[in-house]
Amino acid sequence: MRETGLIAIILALFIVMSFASPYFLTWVNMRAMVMAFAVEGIVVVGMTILLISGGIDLSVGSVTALAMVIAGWLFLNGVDPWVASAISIAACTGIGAFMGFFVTRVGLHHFIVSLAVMVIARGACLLGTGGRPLGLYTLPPEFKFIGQGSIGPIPVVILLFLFIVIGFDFMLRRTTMFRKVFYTGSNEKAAAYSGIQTKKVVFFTTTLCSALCGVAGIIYMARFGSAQPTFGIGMELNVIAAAVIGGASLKGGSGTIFGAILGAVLLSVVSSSLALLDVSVYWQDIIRGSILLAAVSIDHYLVKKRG
Amino acid sequence: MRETGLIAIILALFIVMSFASPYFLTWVNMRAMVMAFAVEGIVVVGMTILLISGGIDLSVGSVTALAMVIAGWLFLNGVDPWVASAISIAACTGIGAFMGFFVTRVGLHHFIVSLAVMVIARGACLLGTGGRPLGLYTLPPEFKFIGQGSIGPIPVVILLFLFIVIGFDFMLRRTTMFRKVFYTGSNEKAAAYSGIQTKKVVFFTTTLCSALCGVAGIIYMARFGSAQPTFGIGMELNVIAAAVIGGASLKGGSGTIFGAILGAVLLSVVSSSLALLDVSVYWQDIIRGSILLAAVSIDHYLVKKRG
Amino acid sequence: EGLKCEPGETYIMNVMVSGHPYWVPVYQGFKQAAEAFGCETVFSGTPDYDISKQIASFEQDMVKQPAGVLLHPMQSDPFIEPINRAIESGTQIVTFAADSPKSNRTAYITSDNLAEAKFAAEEIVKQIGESGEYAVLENPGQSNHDLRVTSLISYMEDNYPDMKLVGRQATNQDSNAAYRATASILQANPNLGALWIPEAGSAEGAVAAVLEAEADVLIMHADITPTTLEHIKAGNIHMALNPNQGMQGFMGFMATFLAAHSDVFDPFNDYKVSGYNPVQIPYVDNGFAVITKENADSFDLNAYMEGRDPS
Amino acid sequence: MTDDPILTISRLSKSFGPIHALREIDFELRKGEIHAVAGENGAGKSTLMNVIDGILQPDSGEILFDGKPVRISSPAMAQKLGICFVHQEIALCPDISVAENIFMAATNSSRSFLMDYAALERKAASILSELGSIPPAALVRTLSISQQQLVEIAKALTLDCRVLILDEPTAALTEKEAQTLFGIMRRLAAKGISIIYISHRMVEIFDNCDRVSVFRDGRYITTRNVADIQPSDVVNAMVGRVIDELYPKKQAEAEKSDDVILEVRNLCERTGFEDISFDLKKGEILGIAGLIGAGRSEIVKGICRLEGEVTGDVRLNGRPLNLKSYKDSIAEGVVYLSEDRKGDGVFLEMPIAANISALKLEQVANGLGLIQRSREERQAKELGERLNLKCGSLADPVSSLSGGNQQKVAIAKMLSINPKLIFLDEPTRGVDVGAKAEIHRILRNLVRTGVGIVVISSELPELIGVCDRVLVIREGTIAGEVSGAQMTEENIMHLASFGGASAARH
Ligand SMILES: Nc1ncnc2c1ncn2[C@@H]1O[C@H](COP(=O)(O)OP(=O)(O)OP(=O)(O)O)[C@@H](O)[C@H]1O
Ligand SMILES: Nc1ncnc2c1ncn2[C@@H]1O[C@H](COP(=O)(O)OP(=O)(O)OP(=O)(O)O)[C@@H](O)[C@H]1O
Ligand SMILES: [Mg+2]
Ligand SMILES: [Mg+2]
Repeated sequence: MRETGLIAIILALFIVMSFASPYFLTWVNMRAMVMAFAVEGIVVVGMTILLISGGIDLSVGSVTALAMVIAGWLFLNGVDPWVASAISIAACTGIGAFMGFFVTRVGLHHFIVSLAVMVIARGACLLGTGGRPLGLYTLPPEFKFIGQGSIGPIPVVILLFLFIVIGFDFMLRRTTMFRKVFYTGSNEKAAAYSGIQTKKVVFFTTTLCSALCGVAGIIYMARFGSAQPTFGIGMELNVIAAAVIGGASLKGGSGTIFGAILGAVLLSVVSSSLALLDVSVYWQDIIRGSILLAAVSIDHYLVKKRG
Repeated sequence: MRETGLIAIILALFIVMSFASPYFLTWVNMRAMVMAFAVEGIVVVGMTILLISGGIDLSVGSVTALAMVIAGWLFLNGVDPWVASAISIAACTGIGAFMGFFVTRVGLHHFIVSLAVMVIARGACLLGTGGRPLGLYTLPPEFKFIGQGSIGPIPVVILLFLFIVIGFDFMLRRTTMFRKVFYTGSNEKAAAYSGIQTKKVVFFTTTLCSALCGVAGIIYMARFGSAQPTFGIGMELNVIAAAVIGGASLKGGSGTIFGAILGAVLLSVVSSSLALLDVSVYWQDIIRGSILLAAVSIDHYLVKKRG
Repeated sequence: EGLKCEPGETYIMNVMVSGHPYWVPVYQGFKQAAEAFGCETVFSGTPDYDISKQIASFEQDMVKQPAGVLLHPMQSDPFIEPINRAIESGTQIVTFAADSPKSNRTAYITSDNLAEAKFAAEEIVKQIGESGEYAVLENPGQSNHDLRVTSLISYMEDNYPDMKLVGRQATNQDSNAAYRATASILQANPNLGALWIPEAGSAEGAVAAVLEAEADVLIMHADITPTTLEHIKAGNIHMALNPNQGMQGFMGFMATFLAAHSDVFDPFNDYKVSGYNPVQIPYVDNGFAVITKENADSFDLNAYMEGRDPS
Repeated sequence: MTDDPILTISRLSKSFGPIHALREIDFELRKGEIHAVAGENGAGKSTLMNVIDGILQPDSGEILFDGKPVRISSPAMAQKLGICFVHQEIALCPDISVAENIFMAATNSSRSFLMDYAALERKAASILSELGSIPPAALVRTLSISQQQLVEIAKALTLDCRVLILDEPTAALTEKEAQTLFGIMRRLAAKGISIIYISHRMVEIFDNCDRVSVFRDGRYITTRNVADIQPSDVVNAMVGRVIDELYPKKQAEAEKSDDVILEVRNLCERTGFEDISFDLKKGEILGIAGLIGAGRSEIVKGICRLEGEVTGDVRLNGRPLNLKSYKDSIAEGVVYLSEDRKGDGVFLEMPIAANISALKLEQVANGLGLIQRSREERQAKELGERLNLKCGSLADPVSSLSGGNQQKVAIAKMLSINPKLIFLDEPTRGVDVGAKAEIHRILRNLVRTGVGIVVISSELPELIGVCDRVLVIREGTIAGEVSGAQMTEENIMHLASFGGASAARH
């Protein structure tokens, strides 16, 4: 399995950390660590699929924020929160379709289209809120439940995350529909020659990624009970990094959701560990970056060695 | 020429703006507009060359900040500012070589290596300054001259910028050394099969990009008389966008410095114009993103039409 | 016995963007107060501008069961539940510089951004007269910066209707963006009299643009950096308003410490039956300093930190 | 075979900017026939096929399929009509398994939701077993070019097609695989499937096809029954003039020399080959033959230090050749023409002139290291003319050239540095008859001036026609050597398949 190296590295980190800090292997700490990346993990799923198809999306942070802002604004203006959420996810899907149009019809590169949309969506967040966070503590408890509730000991957020991750991982590995995503990303021309409508595929993955940002935004809103226009700045790099650490290629054609989530876990464990060990902030970034580089190098070495 | 469309779009913006605001076409405004992107333009040069060779660098913002911090710190510790600057540029070159090593020897992707270095360099900035900006007003006037002085009516910054841009544009078009950068980016395997040591080429372009960040950092330091550890956050997207708008391909093998600088001009003119027209901040991002998208689409259309 | 820490009794200060220099003097105040009571301190939080990460770091702080946390919540509502959970498990929470009013935190220490804005407005009017043009740079989305700008504008509208707001640009603490925006504002408004900037990063770029254009514009800004300090000394910046960070940390510790030692206090109210902490301090203003040419030398953070441990 | 046409094309035109790739073409394909299409490089053959497959849209003209006018807007649509296309340029997904590649179109049109990998691999294995041995689970990235070519063919065979287009499918295949393919073609034709077969090899056309259509400069020239004509008639129609001899005169007895240009001893590579020893003498063209995957390319790349970790002694003109990298090899004047022109032979998106100058930029630069555009263009122009390169402007990207012309660019690049020793791996892959003769003549002339030439080719007639001596490689070792009258297809095939021992028994 491509991911064995990554799993080994994460396990090694866990072992080191459980010696370094008595708090590390506690239930609370584990839950905090998973909660810290679970919602972003949903965006990682969308990004991974998009990367496999040969695209990239820099707008994920802004679009996630916009999802919160749209749903929050609608709710404050009297719309039922579930309806508001549905409208918001639909709007994000529309943004994805908008990007998909520019990529597949106009023929621009994903990078530049999503960069423009990143700026536009951030502007829309500011416009919708006047730059101030929307307080949504009046959200009904059954809605907040999706972000704050637990079923048994497991937070709903984590269940949603697992549901989406496992579902898409399965589909990506096994369904004919998602295999076309691989074909398109691996060699668009070859895919087109086999009758695959590659533009439709790219349009679909672009739209799906934004739609999943919408879902993530709604969960964030339920979790935080607010909508922050500045949410998710810089999220794109984190999300892409997770996918790439997990083996996705920026050239398209390869990647797995399982790997990408492991990438997200790795990044999150490192951040959490540094915080837990009270490492000086002035050293944190240096250590974080170095561990990232080391982990990727080791993983690369292991993958290459296995052939 | 590939750049004709872009020039036309910029000219159109100029014409519209000179009607919209009587202040637009003044010497002072033009100078301010050029000053606003001149130093970043030096980084754009490095990024364009790196993109042509098939690489990318997310660390440019941090490395530029680190250049300021290293030189500033040395200066505050009694080192002659010129010597401090030389050491700082050498250090940035070293960082580039470090990245080049991981890319060419370890075999990692530019994206992930430069992302890690972006984090590490930012951490180094924090460590070197304790997170506090360094005040460097005691820099000797002959040093500040490179950032604040003028020769005749032309600021030194602009002269330096033009010197670097024209120099590298010429070299990229004409020298055998830089031609190999195109070969490598166009088809690395074919380049290797032409006896080009592609790893050396990529190592060189990676190093050059960081070295130019070093130069830019020193000029910024002389210009602002301070070294800010948080300088240049998000700069990478701007810089890559400029290169891509100017026709550089993220797949490598194509791009021109002239085009990339036009891309930077376009982004800068749009920002300046929105400020000059006092457009509401809540609308600015939306307008800026939309103009970017429109400009790239029009340019793409014109290039395609010409064949 | 009395108001003294047990050995190992720890207080944590948790912030977002923990590398930001703003926290440095705050933490010094926090630490100095703690030392006076024999308490231990930890500086914690996330280096990122990311609420999920800050919540995770806050929850990780709780694993260590500190006596109290002085918290700068990146957003108010998302912290309600974590704060309440922390208090239930015996850790006292006080907020500073940003609040979570609907939570059960016992105190809130902050600068009065309205007071800063009002002071700045009065100073501008004093310097350039009751009718003139002024502009602002801003940083939409960051609440304290936002407040400094919007309340200055509405104060002007209410009290000095002849003051005309001619430029309003978002520069997001980026000196190069501020340079560009200021240059354009100066172009479009040759009669510009004053410029109000809610933070120091943008001020650095704005001064460069004003100096280059050789314009006669009064610059005022909030917060301070070594470079703007030098510009104040050189007369390029009229003055800066700097929140009293030391007091913020000092009072922040006091409020947290007192909440954790509330057993010394038996007030005349219902706290015993209702179960809340008796040491409730709804709002503390830590005040601000006005930095001018005359007193500038006292505001060199690097000089202040000489020989002190930042963490 | 009947006389009913399945596909009729009339007055069809297609231009790329100023280049008229097709001008008022007429073409008719009958049910169950194998119809060859011949023409020089750049005649418009691939363009016409791309139009039939819906990859390109014609500027004007009409296509009748089964008697009904159709507009084929995409490969998907072509598939629905039952048109299958094996492309001249290999287009496979490198990161995907062989089995998935083969069934990509089936997966696309499949109505089932889930993939059935086991069934895919099973079916792929059964198709591949007919063509050659390729593991269905392997990633395409790990295959050699010839193996990829087989996968490309397998892909088309899985489809339920009525018209099968094969655009130079045998260019990278050896005799054995080619014969298998012809067998399959005839079987399909007997079932009523119509086949368009494009090739520059006259023998193949005359052995296997029913009719042949000839194109020249984007124009339709003629269609004839193969039975009624001679190969030379086709060539004449293609070129518009008579080509007197396909292969130049071989080395004369008087030209034989004992001077050794290249001496290879005990060359080994851990995974690829072992104990390779041979000499290349002055004045001779040495051929290397073998089956697919025998290791011919690997040996030669090993000598040039392009790939692999090679041990053993190599001497050039008596001096030991201690190369560290291919760069050194070029500096010594030893160059390699790759069999994979798209993958590592040319820079597709760069100008033709810049491609040709890539091996030694110093030749077109002045003392300061500045490239002189005029010199670069002149070099490209001279070599282009020598090789009969058909192109618009030398500043156009190589991707705008026809396959054969791209190959000429790759050859021009090799010749640009006046090398001492050239290894050519499938040098005339996709090159038309006229140009091929020209290339052979150039090789012979180079040999006369003392340049060493080693040719790897899967086309046995070419090896036999051009070389003075042929080494046969089998599973990474030298199975034998033939020269003079011994150089027959049978002998070479036998050595390649069974090795030296059984050949001796022969
Ligand atoms: N994408 C393109 N852009 C510009 N010109 C093209 C393009 N594709 C083909 N051409 C031109 O069209 C003409 C016909 O090319 P085509 O590929 O059909 O030739 P061909 O007969 O298949 O040749 P070959 O035997 O070399 O494969 C050539 O002159 C070629 O340069
Ligand atoms: N990139 C690669 N990765 C893995 N195996 C390879 C690669 N390239 C070639 N091979 C394998 O190496 C063996 C020798 O290949 P080589 O290309 O030298 O053979 P060849 O005799 O030139 O045959 P042909 O080129 O006709 O396939 C083959 O089995 C091939 O599958
Ligand atoms: Mg062709
Ligand atoms: Mg071969």
